[in-house]
Amino acid sequence: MTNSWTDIKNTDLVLIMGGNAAEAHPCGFKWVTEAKANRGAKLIVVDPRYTRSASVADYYAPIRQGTDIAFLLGVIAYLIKNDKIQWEYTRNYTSAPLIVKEGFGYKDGLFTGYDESKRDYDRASWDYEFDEQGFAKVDPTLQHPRCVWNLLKEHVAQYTPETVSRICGTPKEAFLKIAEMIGETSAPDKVMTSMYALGWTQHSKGSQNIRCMAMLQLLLGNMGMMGGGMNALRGHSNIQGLTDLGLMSNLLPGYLTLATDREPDLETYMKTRGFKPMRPGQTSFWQNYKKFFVSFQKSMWGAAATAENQWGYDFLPKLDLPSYDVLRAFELMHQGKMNGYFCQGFNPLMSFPNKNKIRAALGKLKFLVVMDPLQTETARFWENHGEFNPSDPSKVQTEVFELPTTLFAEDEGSLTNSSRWLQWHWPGQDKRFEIRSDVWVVAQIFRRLKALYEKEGGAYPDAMKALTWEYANPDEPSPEELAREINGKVLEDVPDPADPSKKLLEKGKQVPAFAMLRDDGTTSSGNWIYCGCFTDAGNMMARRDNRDPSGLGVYQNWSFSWPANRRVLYNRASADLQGKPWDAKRSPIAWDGSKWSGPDIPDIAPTAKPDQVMPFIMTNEGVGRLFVRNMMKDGPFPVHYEPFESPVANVIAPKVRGNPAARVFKGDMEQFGDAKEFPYAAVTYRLTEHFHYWTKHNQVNAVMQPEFFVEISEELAREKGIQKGGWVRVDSARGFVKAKAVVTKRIKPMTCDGKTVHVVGIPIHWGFIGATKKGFGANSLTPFVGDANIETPEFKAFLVDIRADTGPATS
Amino acid sequence: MLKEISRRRFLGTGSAALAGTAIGAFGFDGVEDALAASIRPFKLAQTSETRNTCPYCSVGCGIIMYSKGADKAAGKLGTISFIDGDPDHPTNKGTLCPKGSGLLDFVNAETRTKYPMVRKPGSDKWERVTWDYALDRIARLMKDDRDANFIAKNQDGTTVNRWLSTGFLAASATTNETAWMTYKVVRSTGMLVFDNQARV
Amino acid sequence: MSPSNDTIERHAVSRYTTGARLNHWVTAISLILLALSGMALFTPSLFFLTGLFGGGTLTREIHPWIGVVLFFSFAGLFVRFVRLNLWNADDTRWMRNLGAVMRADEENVAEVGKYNAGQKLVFWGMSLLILVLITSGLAIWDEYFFAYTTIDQKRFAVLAHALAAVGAITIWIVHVYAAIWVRGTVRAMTRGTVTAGWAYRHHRKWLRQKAAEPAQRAPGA
Amino acid sequence: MADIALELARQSATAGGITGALAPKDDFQVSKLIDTSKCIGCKACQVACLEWNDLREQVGVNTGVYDNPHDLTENTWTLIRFTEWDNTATGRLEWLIRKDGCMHCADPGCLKACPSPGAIVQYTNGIVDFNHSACIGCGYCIKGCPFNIPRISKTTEKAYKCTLCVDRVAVGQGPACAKACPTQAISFGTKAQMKQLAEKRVADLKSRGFDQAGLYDPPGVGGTHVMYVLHHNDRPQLYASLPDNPRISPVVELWKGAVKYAGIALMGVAALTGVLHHTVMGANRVTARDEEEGEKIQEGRK
Repeated sequence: MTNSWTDIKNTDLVLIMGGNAAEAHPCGFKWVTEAKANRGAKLIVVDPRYTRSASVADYYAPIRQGTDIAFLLGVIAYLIKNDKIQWEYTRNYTSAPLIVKEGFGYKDGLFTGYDESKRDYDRASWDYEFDEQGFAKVDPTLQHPRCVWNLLKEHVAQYTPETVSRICGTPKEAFLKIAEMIGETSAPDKVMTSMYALGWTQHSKGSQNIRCMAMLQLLLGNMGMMGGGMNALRGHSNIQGLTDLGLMSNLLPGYLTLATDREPDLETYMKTRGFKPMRPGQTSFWQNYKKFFVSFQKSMWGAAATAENQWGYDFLPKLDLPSYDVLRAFELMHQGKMNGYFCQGFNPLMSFPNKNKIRAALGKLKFLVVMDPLQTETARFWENHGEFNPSDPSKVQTEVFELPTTLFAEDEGSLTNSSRWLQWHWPGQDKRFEIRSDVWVVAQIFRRLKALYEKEGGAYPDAMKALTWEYANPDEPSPEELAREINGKVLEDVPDPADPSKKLLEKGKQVPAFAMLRDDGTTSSGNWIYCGCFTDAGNMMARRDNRDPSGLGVYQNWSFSWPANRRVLYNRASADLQGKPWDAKRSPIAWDGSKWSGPDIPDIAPTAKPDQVMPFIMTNEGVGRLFVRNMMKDGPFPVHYEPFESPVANVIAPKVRGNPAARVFKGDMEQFGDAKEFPYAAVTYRLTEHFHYWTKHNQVNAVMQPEFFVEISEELAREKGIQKGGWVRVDSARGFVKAKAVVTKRIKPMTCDGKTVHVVGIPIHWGFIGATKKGFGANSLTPFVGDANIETPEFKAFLVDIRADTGPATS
Repeated sequence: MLKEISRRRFLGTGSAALAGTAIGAFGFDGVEDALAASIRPFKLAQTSETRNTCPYCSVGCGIIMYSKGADKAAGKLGTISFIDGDPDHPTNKGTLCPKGSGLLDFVNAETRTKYPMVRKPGSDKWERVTWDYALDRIARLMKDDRDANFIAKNQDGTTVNRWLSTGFLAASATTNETAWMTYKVVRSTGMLVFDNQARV
Repeated sequence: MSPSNDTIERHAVSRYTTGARLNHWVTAISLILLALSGMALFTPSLFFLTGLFGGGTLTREIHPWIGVVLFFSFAGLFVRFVRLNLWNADDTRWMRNLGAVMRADEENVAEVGKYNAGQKLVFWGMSLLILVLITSGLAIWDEYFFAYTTIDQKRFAVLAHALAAVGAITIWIVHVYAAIWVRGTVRAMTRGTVTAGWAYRHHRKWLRQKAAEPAQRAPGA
Repeated sequence: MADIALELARQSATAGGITGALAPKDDFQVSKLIDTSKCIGCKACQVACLEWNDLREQVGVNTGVYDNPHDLTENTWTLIRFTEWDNTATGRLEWLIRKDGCMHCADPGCLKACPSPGAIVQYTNGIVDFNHSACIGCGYCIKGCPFNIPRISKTTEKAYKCTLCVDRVAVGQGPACAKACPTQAISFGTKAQMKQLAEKRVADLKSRGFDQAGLYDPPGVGGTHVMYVLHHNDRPQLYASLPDNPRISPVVELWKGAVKYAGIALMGVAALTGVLHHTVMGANRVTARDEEEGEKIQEGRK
């Protein structure tokens, strides 16, 4: 989230699209109801299903899953046509005036540079025109035919209300009504917030869904505003934290990236990570990259990371492929190329697409280690549960370990919520049975592995030996020790350049803020964006001062919000070129003539002059990007692509199937179904009564939603002779499920490109272990393909067939 | 660390402070004793309170866990008897959704793991093992695989120091501190097949 | 000169067999228990009566079972006596002279058979009300039959049950009072016989019929 | 909600019937306000109720709807009921969601119907509660209730329903469901406060086009201590059959009123008539002549 949960109360309009906040985040959704009750804010919900969010919305419109980009580009086209643009913001704070170089083009759904055999683009033409000093050229009048503004205008022109309706199945009047409501927030003192979640990410073009909305928010001047922003409602309690800490194949903590094979040394590595400003006088904050990288390396390897060995550059592995994400992991496993796998609090058998493939893949491992407080299906993939899990244990040669770990109630530490708040918690109960903390288990595995290497020698033990391990109890480091390490400390005295008799930084102290991090090895920090969370003033994450003097939901002294305890990202954009707030009543910061101040921490240098330094300091341009140069694999502008499994052909580019730049593994392409065999558009989702595959273990939650079901319209039920509460069988090209039928008015057939499209809703949550009735798992059906940029599986749009059934065979 | 918080939220204004079971102080005039006894004594009396965060979604609601039998001096935290929302928390203001409201059932789920278990190749059952056995065996399996498949240099001779045949899926609800510990260990072995639950 | 007791006993007329008497007393006891337990649940001022049954819960549990006993027991009486309780012209005449009957001046009232119109009314009244009671009782016997009726039906049932119970108890009062007032009646249900004089005075036609029966014998003779 | 003391207003089946009255002003009565326009049907209230009251419900099945369990039970004291309604006037679908449970009537039908002294009590603050040590499990409360709320347990054979968390209110806290409710669709305070809050909510709903929005505080039962804000207050029936104009059934009123008094009177009169009759007339005795005449007939002499 660019903003925070409590900030939603400041909004004028909430757009819930690509998510279902009322069901998935009820206590966060509270702030929507607050905005409605106290500010008279309006709520719009756009979703294939009339959800519980829709039940309290002022306006609901249906949309066929996987067509959000068409809808949003249609809204952008509407805003341009009807002059509903926050002009001062767009001209100055976005890349609208930047000029794109000649040779860039777009035709029939493809940008220049596409190579069909590689399913990839050569992105060289997606760039600006630069002047002699290396700065991008601009046309402040927005007249240049190749300025971003005009390219955008041209790009969105084909998404007329009629075309939107034809693609999305949203009635034209409904689309126009929503576009009009959204357009009202182009007034400088009106804001809209976007609340989305996996309804936008779990598509083969998920990143572009979100990008499209971000562009829309920029044009409306809603980024950086209180009550505005792009609010990604993260799914799990600390998935923000695990991502911040870089627990992904290609990341280092704080969104630094791992080196690739093409970067044999630090110098080469830094070449692509210099981030020089592309406009004069702009911040381009990533210029500090090396400080964060070196400080990270010092945290990892301590004294072993020296200037001579490029700060331990080779201790880290290098990537030969863009990523080893979960889809690739299970593809490799399925090919028999992996031997061992660890699942820490994670249940891939139920969570990843194409359950049959996942089960087969796990069966090819030599060993599987599951660390979990609950008995997961993954740990039991080899068990036979009849139709629910048709394994033959005698044929599965995997050695499986199930290690009991603590859960929240027995555990201490911090979790980072969607608002980017790091909140500390304490245990309330002793560990029972032989349950151990994850820290203990991981430390034990490491220490035993390291001991084996010390005893026997073996492949490259150097990094393991160099790894810092300065804990009072090396067998179980304490949460506080680890938190201090994440924050970072001063390793050597640093004299004050202004007065060498004074020390700028004193050895042994905690680093107070990431601005103090250095690239000369004198500071360490496990994660630069968390720097400031545990300083010499104490554990900032444990702060519990809930006063809010501004009344704007800032809560400055509650826990610690990364970065730098900032609550609203890009908050500099909430004021105009003179530094005057667009809306004085909802102002996070303002320019007082010499510096920025206000209830929030400025997201800019405190003395950066408002008419000179533009607000989006993390970009090289200093402004919000309406056009991306080469950071997106599938295009500098979003394009409507159908899901890989779609009931209709792509109206704007009939020859393109799915996202042309999305990675598809061999064998998975053949497992895509077509609309002839599988005529119905399916979508998976959460229900408010359950959390993922966890609460099915809880008796009380099992009572609230006891049994796996699918939802269909009354029309489809009639057509297929399906009874409310009766059994149905749902088939996809990859598998089948049997479920109870919820027949509802809340799903209605849509008309897309002249064709009736029926939606089949398939909630997740049920498995073959726990307190609920046994269920199949929605991932029995879903396709094994991910987003082109970050490989999030396409769970939200695929094809199925459905028919009445007699229920699961009892085994 | 046990956080004991005063019960300042117990009462509305104008009421006397309450400690332990003090139902009698609450104006039961005119109610026969038997009837007063029929109202259940306030069940959170005599519990200790600990602040925590709901482990489910990313709203990060504050919760209070009420434990019985805590003994600070003996280092005992006791057993949690009730969990509800933390009224001091700015986001949830004491409220909790149906998942958060049922957290006690999560803590006490029948299907929680309790002991280290192993399932041997081809077997159709779990066997309970000691932690030492499990951890040593895992370390051995890791080392054998790593020694056999570790790639120190790629075909071009570039040092790459990667290990691709074993992978690690990190959690979505463990603490940042656990995540950091995990990060350090996983990366130091050269593992690249490393991901978390951000996408599902 | 009055007849000696011996003489009277020698001339006692058999009115009820042992079976009939047992049947009657089972019914009577059930009815009394039902009245007591029912009244306890009917009006708070009599709730103390639940003490007789071991408390409110037991009262609530026992009451319907006694009702079942009463129903079958009364059904026995009904089968036994239904023919004798059919209405006839004598009854109409008897009813017309009800005033005289109440003044104990039965000489001028037409002779009646085994049952007079009043007794027949008690019989039919009880039959009808017990039918109402058992039906409505089942409808509100929630322990076993909750699912078979709607709440609205239960509300009518509980009202009907109360009304029928009031009726039944009133009839029972009349029945008991009549038995007490008309001396010599109670022994019909204790010993099974009445004196010839009682029969002569109250059920002369019945006495004549008995006399005419060939196998008539005085009990104990 | 200061100074809301728990004092008894009424007890069921107590000699003299009603012994007291509710606190005179709304300021001294508590109330729960359920705003259906804010409710998202998440069932947090159901879970919070089960957890606070240490209740355990059985895991059921799906019957084609979201309502789970399918009805109130002795353990489920509150239940979210869903209604899908095509609003023909606007042409839009509405998903009406109502939290069902005891309404805590000012004139409680259950209390009126209950035969066991003190098994049902009403406090002056308006809370109607069941006292299980006195409950005999007769189910009369079910017949008395205009909202179909109480349920008898098969195991304990006693009646159960929402207590308005009287144990929490007794220590100055609101009910568990109101505490949990994520969107604060459930509020708790004095009845006066809740009416005020409702007014604000109704105004907001009217501004959003719900002309018939209003407060459901049915006068037929003297008002309730659980009130609803409804978008369609003109049609409460839409909300999973919420009664349009609830009142204690006239049948129950008759049963617990006229019939009770008239019945006792009738039985009394009958008994008294007997006594009087006997006093005036004396016993109806068989005379010696009767015996002689009888014997004569017996012996065939006549």
